[in-house]
Amino acid sequence: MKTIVIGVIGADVHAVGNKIIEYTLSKSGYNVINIGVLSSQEDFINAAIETNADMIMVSSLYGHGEIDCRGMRDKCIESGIENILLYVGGNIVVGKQDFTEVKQRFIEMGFNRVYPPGTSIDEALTDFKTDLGE
Amino acid sequence: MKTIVIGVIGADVHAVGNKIIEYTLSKSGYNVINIGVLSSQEDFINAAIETNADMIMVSSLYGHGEIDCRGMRDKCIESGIENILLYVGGNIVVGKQDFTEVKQRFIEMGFNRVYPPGTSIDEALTDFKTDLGE
Amino acid sequence: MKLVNKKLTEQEFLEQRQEVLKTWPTGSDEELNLDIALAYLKLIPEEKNFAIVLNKAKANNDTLIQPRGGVPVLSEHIKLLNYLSASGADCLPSTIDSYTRHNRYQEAQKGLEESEAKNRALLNGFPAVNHGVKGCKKVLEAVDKPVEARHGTPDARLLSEIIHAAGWTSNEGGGISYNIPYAKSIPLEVSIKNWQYVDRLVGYYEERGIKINREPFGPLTGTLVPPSISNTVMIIEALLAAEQGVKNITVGYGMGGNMVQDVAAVHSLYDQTVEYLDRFGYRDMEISTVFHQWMGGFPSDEAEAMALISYSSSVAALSKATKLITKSPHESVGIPTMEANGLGVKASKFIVNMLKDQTISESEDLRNEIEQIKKEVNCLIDTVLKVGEGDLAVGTVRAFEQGLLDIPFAPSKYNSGKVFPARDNQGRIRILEFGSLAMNDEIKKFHYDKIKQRADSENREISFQLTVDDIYSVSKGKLIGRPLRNLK
Amino acid sequence: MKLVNKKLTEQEFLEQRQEVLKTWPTGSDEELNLDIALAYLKLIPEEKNFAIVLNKAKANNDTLIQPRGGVPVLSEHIKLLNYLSASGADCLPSTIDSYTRHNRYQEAQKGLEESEAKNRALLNGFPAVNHGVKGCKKVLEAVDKPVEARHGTPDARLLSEIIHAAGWTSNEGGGISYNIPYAKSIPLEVSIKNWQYVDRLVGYYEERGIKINREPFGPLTGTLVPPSISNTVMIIEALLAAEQGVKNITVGYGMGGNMVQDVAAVHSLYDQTVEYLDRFGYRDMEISTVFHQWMGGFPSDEAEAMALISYSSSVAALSKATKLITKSPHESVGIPTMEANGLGVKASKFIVNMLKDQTISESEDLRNEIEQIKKEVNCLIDTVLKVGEGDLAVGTVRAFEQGLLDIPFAPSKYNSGKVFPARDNQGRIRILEFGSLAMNDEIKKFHYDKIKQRADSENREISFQLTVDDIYSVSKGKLIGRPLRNLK
Ligand code: B12
Ligand code: B12
Repeated sequence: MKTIVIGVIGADVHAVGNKIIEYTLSKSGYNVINIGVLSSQEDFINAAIETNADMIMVSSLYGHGEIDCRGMRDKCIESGIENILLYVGGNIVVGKQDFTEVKQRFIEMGFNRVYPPGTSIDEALTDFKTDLGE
Repeated sequence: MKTIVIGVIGADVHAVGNKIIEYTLSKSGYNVINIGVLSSQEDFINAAIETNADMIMVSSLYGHGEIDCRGMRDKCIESGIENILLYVGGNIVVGKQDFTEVKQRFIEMGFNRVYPPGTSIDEALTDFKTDLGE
Repeated sequence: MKLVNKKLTEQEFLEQRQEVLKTWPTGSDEELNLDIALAYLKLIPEEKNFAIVLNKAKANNDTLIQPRGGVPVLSEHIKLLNYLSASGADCLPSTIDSYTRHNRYQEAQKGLEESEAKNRALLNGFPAVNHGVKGCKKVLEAVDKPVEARHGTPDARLLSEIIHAAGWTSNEGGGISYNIPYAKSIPLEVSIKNWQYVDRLVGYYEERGIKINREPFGPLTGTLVPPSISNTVMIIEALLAAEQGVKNITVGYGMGGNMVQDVAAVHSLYDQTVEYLDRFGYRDMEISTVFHQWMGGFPSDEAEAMALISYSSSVAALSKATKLITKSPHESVGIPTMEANGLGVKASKFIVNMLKDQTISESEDLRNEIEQIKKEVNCLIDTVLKVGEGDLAVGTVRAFEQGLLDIPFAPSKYNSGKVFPARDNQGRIRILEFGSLAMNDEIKKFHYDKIKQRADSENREISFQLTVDDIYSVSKGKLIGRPLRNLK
Repeated sequence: MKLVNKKLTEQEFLEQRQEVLKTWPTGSDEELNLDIALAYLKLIPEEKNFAIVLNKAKANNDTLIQPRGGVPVLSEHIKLLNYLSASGADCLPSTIDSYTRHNRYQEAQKGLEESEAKNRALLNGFPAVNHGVKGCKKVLEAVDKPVEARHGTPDARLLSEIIHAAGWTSNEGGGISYNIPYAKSIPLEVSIKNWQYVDRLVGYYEERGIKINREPFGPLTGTLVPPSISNTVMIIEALLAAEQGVKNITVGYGMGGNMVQDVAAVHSLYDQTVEYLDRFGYRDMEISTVFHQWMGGFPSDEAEAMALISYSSSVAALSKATKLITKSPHESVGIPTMEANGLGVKASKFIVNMLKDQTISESEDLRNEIEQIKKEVNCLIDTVLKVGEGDLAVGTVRAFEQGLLDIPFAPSKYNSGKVFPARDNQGRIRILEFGSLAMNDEIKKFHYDKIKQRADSENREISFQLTVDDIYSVSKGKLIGRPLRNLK
C-alpha cells in the first residue's frame, strides 16, 4: 500500500476539498496521512519522513500558493527525501492566470505535477497510478 | 410645424418601435405621417412628396436594412426631393457589427444620420431639432 | 372555397398541393413526392423525431432547451446547429429569413448569393425554400437532434412541404399567430386557410404513422401581451390544427415578467388546451408547452442580458414547461454570433437543471391568478364561438374584424389595435384599454382596479404613458416602468 | 479573565486596547486616538454610513448589492472599488488577505511589497493593517459609498480598530463564524473574547452617537450548511454583539439552492433574531439580513456561473434580504478581475430590480419550512443556554466542545465535525448524520425521512456518498448529486 501525505499549505483553511481528497484516496486503496489545513512545508515533510511516504500532495486554494510553496523541494532535499513525488493542485495562484506560465513557475520550484483549477481529485487518480508504478 | 414621414422598411414587421416613435414625435410637436411597417422606398418617397415633408425617418429592425435601403437617395433625387433629410435607425444590419463601418456604408448610400442599435427615439430628438433648424 | 373549420378531404388537399408546389422551382424536386417523403420520414431515428423527444421530456418532467438560430449559407447553418447542440441544446431550430416569410423567394435568393459571395450574412435567417429539400436534408443529416422550422410566415405551405419532406419533424406557427404579429395586409381568412393546409399536411403524415409536432407561436408581438389573449389564440390554433389531423401540439407562452403570473399562465394554458380539445372531441392528443424567454426589448448590456436569460429560465423551469426557447446576450443588438447564442443555451440549461426538482409551492395567489386567466379565456372563446355561429374559424375572423379579439401592438390591419396593456403594482400584465375586447364587466373592473392601484402608488393618472413606460422598462433594467421622480 | 457574556467595562476595554495597538507598528498611529477617530467618524456623510444606508434600504424594501473584492496595492484597490461602484454596487467591500486574517502581518508585508514590485497581486486581499489608518482613509475618501471590511479573522481587534478609525462603518465577522470555518487551533473561548472586544469598540462608538454596522458571517463553510445551524450561529453572535453595545446588525445566510428553503431560511432568520434580541432585553436594535450568492464550489463555465449568480439573485430578491453579496464568473478559478467582478454586480443588480415588486406567494409549503427551521433553532439555542447554565458565551463554548453545536466541513479542531448534510428529493439541505448535534428525536426523524425518500428514489443506501455527490453537484450543473445511472 502506497502512502500519500495530504494537506493544505500556508494560511489556507479550505477544508472541504481536503476532506474529499482523503475520502477518495482512501477509497482508492492508498494509505492517506492527512495533516489538514494551515500546514507548513515542515509539517508536510515531517509527516512524509515519519510515515516513509511515497508522495506529498499539496493543496492550495486561497491564492497564496506561490509564496507558500517556494523552496519546498530544497527543504525536502535538506531533509533527505529528495526524490519524493511532490504534487500541487487547487487554485494555486491569485486570479485567473495563463496556466502554462503558472505551471512553469511551479515546475521550476521542483514540483513533479501541477494541476490547474477545476481538476478534481478523481480526474488525477490515473496520474498517481502511473507515477507510483501501480 | 415640421412634417416627418416615418415607417419601417422592407419585409420588416417590427411595429412596436414605430408606434412609439409616432407617439413621441407627435407629443414633441411634429406633424407625423406614419406609413407603418412593410413599407417600400417608394411608399416613403410618395408620402414625403404628398405631404411636403421635411424629413424621412426610416426604421429597420430585422436586419435586412442594408439591402432594403440601397438606392433610396437616388430615388429621392429622381423624384425631385433630393435635399430631404434621410435618417435611418433601429437594428439596421444583421448581427453585432462594428458600427463605424456600418455607419460608413449608410452614409455612402446618402443617409444624413445613421443611428446605432439601442438609440431610442427620445435620445435622437435633439438632433432633429438642430437639423430642422428649430 | 369558403373558410370553415373542417378537415380538408385528401382530394382537396392534394389538388391544392399541386398549386403550392409550383410557386418556386424547388417545389418540383422529386423528394416532394409524398411516398418518397414518407419513406424518408420513416427512417428518422426516435432521437431526431421532435414529437417523440417532447413526449419523453414531458413524461420525465424535463424542460428541453431550444435556441433560435439560422444563417443563410448552408455550411454555416450546419456549423451553427452543431455548435448549439454541443452547447447543450436539446432541440435544434432553423429560423427562416424574412423574405422567405413573405414568399419573396427572389429577394431571398439575392440575399443568399450575396451572403455567400461576401462571406457575411445579409439575410436574417435560413432561406429553406431556396435551399430546397436537398439542402434541408443535409441539415438534418449533419446533426444529432430533432430540427424545427421557426419563422413567421402567413403562407408557409411550400416551406412546410419542403421541411417535412426533409425530415424536420416540427413546424412553428399558425393562422393567427403567424399573421397578425407578422403581416400588415393579409386577411386572416387567407392565413387561416393556409395553415389549415399546413396542418392537413401534418395530418396526412400522422395518418401514415409519422409523428410530427406543431407549435403555435405563443408570444405574438412579444410586447406586454396579456396571458389570456395569447392563451386564447393558442387554444384556437390547437383546435384548428387538431381538426386537420394534427396530434402532437406544443402550445406556447412568452414570458411576461412576473413570476406568479407567468407560472399561472403556463398552467392554465396547458389545462385549458387539454380541456377544450377534449370538449370538442379530439382524442389521443399529445399536448406539451413551450415557454419563451423574455420576448420584448432586451437590455444592451451583456451581463444584464445574461441575467434576464437566467431569470427567464428560472420561471420556465418553475412553470414546468416542456420546452424553453432561449435568447442570447446579443439580443438587443442583432442576430447573435454562434458563440453568443451558445452562452444563452448554456446559462439556460444550467438553470433548468438547478430547478429540475423544484416547484413553486401552490399558493392562493397562484391559484387565483390561474382562475383569473381561465375565466378570461373562457369569456373570449365563448364570444368567438358565438360570433362564428359555432364555427371556430369563422368566429375567429369575425372576432378580429370586430375587435372582440385584439392583439396589442400588432402590425396587421385586420387587427383592431385598440387594446393597450400596462403592468400592475406587482408587475403583472393587465389591460388598461380594452377597445372592443370581449371581456365582461367583472373582468374589466378587475383590471381597472389593479392598474388604478399602481397609478395611484405612482401618483399619476391612468394613461397610455404607463404603457409606453412599461414597453421600455425591462430593457432599462426594471420590470415596471415607474416614473423616475418616484424612485429615490 | 474568564469568558462570560457581559459587556466589557470601559476600563477593561481601554486597558485591553493598549495591548492590541502594540501588536503592529501601524497600531501606534495618532489617528487611532479615540477622540480623533470619533471626530473623523462624525464627519462621514450619511450616504457613506453603512448602518444608515442599510436602514434606508430596509425601510424601502430594497435589496442592496455588494460584491467581494480586495487587492493588495492601495491604488489598485481604489480603482477596483470605483469600478465596482460604477458597475452598480450599492455598498463597497474591502476583502482582507489571508495573512492578515491570521495576524501574520510580516508575511502580508512581504506579499504587499512583492505585489507592488511585480505589478501582480500575490496576496488574496487588501492588507488593511499594513496600510494602516492612513491607507484605509484614502480608500474611503476615494469612493462614494459605504465601505465594509470583509475577512475571516479570529483575532480582528487591531484590524477593527484601524478600519473604524478610518471611517469604514461596517465590519463582518463574529467569534464563532470567523473562527470555526477559518481556523484550525484557536479555542472558541479566545475568538469569542476577541470579538467581544471588536463589538465593544463598536459599542463605544455607538454610545457616542456613531452608527456602525456589524455583520456576522452567515455562510460559515459555504458547504451544505443546514439553515438551522447557521441561523443559530447568527442569533448567538447577534446576542453577543448586542451585549457589547452593538445596535445595527445584519444577520447573514448563504444560499442553499432550493428556493423555498432559502426564502424560509431568511424569513426565519430575521424573525428569530428579532425575537431573541427582544427576549433578552436588547432594545432599539436595527436588524437587517444579508443573502450570500451560492458559496460552494462554482461551475467553471462562465455562462453557467453567470446563470448561478442570476439564480442566486432571484432567490435573494424573493427573500427580501436587505443586502446581497455577489460572486463573479471567475469564482471557480481565482480572485476575479475587476471586469469579471463587475459582470456579477451588473447581473445581480438587474435581477433584484426585476424582482423588486414581486414576492414569493405565501404557501403552506413555505410556512412549514419556516416552522421547521424555527423549531430546530429553538432546540439548539435552548441546549446552548442549558449547558451554559444561563450564560450564552459559556454555553456556546461548551456546546461546541460536546458537539451539541457542530458546523459541517469546518477545519477547526474545536468543532466536532460529525454532522454530515445531504439534500432531499427537492434539493433542500437536510441532516444525514447528526453526530451529537442537539436536535430532538422528532427533528431527527423528519430529516431521516426526507433523506430516505431521496435515497430510495435513487435506488441507493443512505451513506456519506450522498454528501460527497452533493458537494460536487452544483459545480457540475445540478442541484442534487444524483447518481448518473439514474439519469436518462
Ligand atoms: C419584439 C420583437 C419581435 C416581435 C415583433 C412584433 C411586432 N410585430 O412588432 C416578433 C416576435 C414578431 C419579432 C419577429 C422577428 N424578429 Co424581432 N425583435 C423583437 C425585439 C425583442 C424587440 C423589438 C421591440 O419592440 N423593441 C421595443 C421598441 C420600443 O424598440 P425598437 O423597436 O428598438 O425601436 C426603438 C429604437 O430602435 C429607435 N428607432 C427605431 N427606428 C429608428 C429610426 C431612427 C431614425 C431613430 C433615430 C431611432 C429609431 O426608436 C424606437 C423607439 O424608441 C428585438 C430585440 C430587442 N430590441 O431587444 C428583436 C429583433 C429586432 N428581431 C429580430 C429578428 C431577426 C426577428 C425575426 C426575423 C425573427 C428572428 N429571427 O428571431 C422576426 C422578423 C419578422 C419580420 N419580418 O420583421 C432581430 C433583428 C436582427 C438584426 N438586425 O440583426 C432582433 C434585433 C433580435 C435579435 N437580436 O435577433 N421580433
Ligand atoms: C467554500 C469556499 C470557501 C469557504 C471555505 C470553508 C472551509 N473552511 O473549507 C470559505 C467561505 C470559508 C472561504 C474562505 C475564503 N476563500 Co474561498 N472558496 C470557496 C469555494 C467557493 C469552494 C471551495 C470548495 O470547497 N470546493 C469544493 C471542493 C470539493 O473542491 P476544491 O476545494 O476545489 O478541491 C478539489 C480540487 O481543487 C482538487 N484538489 C485540491 N487540491 C489538490 C491537489 C492536487 C495535487 C490535485 C490533483 C487536486 C487537488 O481536488 C479537490 C477535490 O476534488 C472556492 C471557489 C470555487 N471552487 O468555486 C473559493 C476560493 C477557493 N476561495 C477563495 C478565497 C480568496 C477565499 C478567501 C480569501 C476569502 C475571499 N477573498 O473571498 C477566504 C480564505 C480563507 C483562508 N484563509 O483560506 C478564492 C481563491 C482565489 C485564488 N486562488 O485566486 C476562491 C477560488 C474563490 C475566488 N474565485 O475568489 N472560501
